[in-house]
Amino acid sequence: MAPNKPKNIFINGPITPAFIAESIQKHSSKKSIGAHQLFLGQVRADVLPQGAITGIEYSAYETMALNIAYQISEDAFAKFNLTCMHIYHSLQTVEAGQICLFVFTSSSHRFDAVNACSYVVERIKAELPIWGKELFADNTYIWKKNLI
Amino acid sequence: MAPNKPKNIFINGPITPAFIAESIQKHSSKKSIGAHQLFLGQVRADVLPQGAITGIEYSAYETMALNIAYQISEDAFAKFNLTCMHIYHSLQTVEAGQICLFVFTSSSHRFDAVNACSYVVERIKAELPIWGKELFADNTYIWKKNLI
Amino acid sequence: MALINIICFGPLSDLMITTTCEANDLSSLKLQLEDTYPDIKKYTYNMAVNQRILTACLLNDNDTVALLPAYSGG
Amino acid sequence: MALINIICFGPLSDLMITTTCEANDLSSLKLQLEDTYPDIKKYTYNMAVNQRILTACLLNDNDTVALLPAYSGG
Repeated sequence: MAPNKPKNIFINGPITPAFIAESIQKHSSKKSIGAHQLFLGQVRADVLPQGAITGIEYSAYETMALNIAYQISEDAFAKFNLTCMHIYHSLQTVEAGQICLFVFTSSSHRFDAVNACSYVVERIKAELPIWGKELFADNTYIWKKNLI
Repeated sequence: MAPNKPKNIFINGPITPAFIAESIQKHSSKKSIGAHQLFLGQVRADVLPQGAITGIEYSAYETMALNIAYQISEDAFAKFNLTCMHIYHSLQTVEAGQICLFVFTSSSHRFDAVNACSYVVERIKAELPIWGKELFADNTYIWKKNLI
Repeated sequence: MALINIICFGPLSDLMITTTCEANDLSSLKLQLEDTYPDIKKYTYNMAVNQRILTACLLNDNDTVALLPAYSGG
Repeated sequence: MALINIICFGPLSDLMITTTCEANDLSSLKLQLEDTYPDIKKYTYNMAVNQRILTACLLNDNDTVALLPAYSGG
């Protein structure tokens, strides 16, 4: 079921493997689930003329982002036969190699979890008012531009 | 890169959240990765005329399954621009609510990880010689039939 | 004239844009800001009034207008 | 006649099928098994000779023929 009001999706700093494991573990009591799909966004150490990216500092229009994330969640539950859906996005600094986005969909049969996960990831990238500042070792930065 | 010979994909008993967390953690040193896609198969407690399924006991034609998994892996690396790919499947008993299949694909940009993951899951279900025995509380069982 | 709160995000947050402004409607606010801070025009951005992205509307006292350049989350 | 190893999986493993058999080719082996264990015919299954799924082939001593009913992994 979709939550009936916006819940927090933001985590300060990286999303840890331990947090992901805990999320998975919590679903072991939901015995109608047959399939989970997880998408994880990881910060790349892309090399630009300024050097290699050491991390990304995320900021967001938080209240607006939570309302839109809620709408995306409601739409996903209307469109797919889901048991659960969770979205987590980092704020503040996430180092290269660490995880900044975690989308988790679960359903009885794999079609719904698989397709809902991609649907949600695409909408998050397009619609959530979140910005990344790519950080370099020399304390300079450039604002991240997502591929369209 | 695809491994150059079949590696073991089988785990006796359930695939634990801790094992999944460890797999994710290992990829934090691969700093060209921007996206991970994980598929997890979880055993459902479906209710049949015999009662609710308490677990599934998996068996496989192991050597043949490893060779086919290797071929699937090679094909996935040829078809998608992947950094890493891992397949794990349980043997023996996995209880309802526990995880029996873990497919993990990673790439720089999300398209490849997302599409490779589904490609690999579909081929695993269709091609790996693995069988599940659905167990009931009264010690009876029926052989699992996958939806086509 | 309505007294409007202005908030800026992403690269627009680097431009030291005012946090309050007087305007009657969104179009005139946009012109006024671009006139005062011409660097804004280097960016493609949307404007949200009280969290809703709009292209034109009348403004009231205490409305919050956010300047939203292209998102780069994920 | 070649001496063949037989292995059975999934529901076919419940039928107590012999682990060795003499046969010259896959088709005659199949007929022979279905004749001795008619319950096999209740299942749709493939046959793998030394891990390769084949529908017809000559058999040699020590070949391993596996009876593979529909898979149900995952």
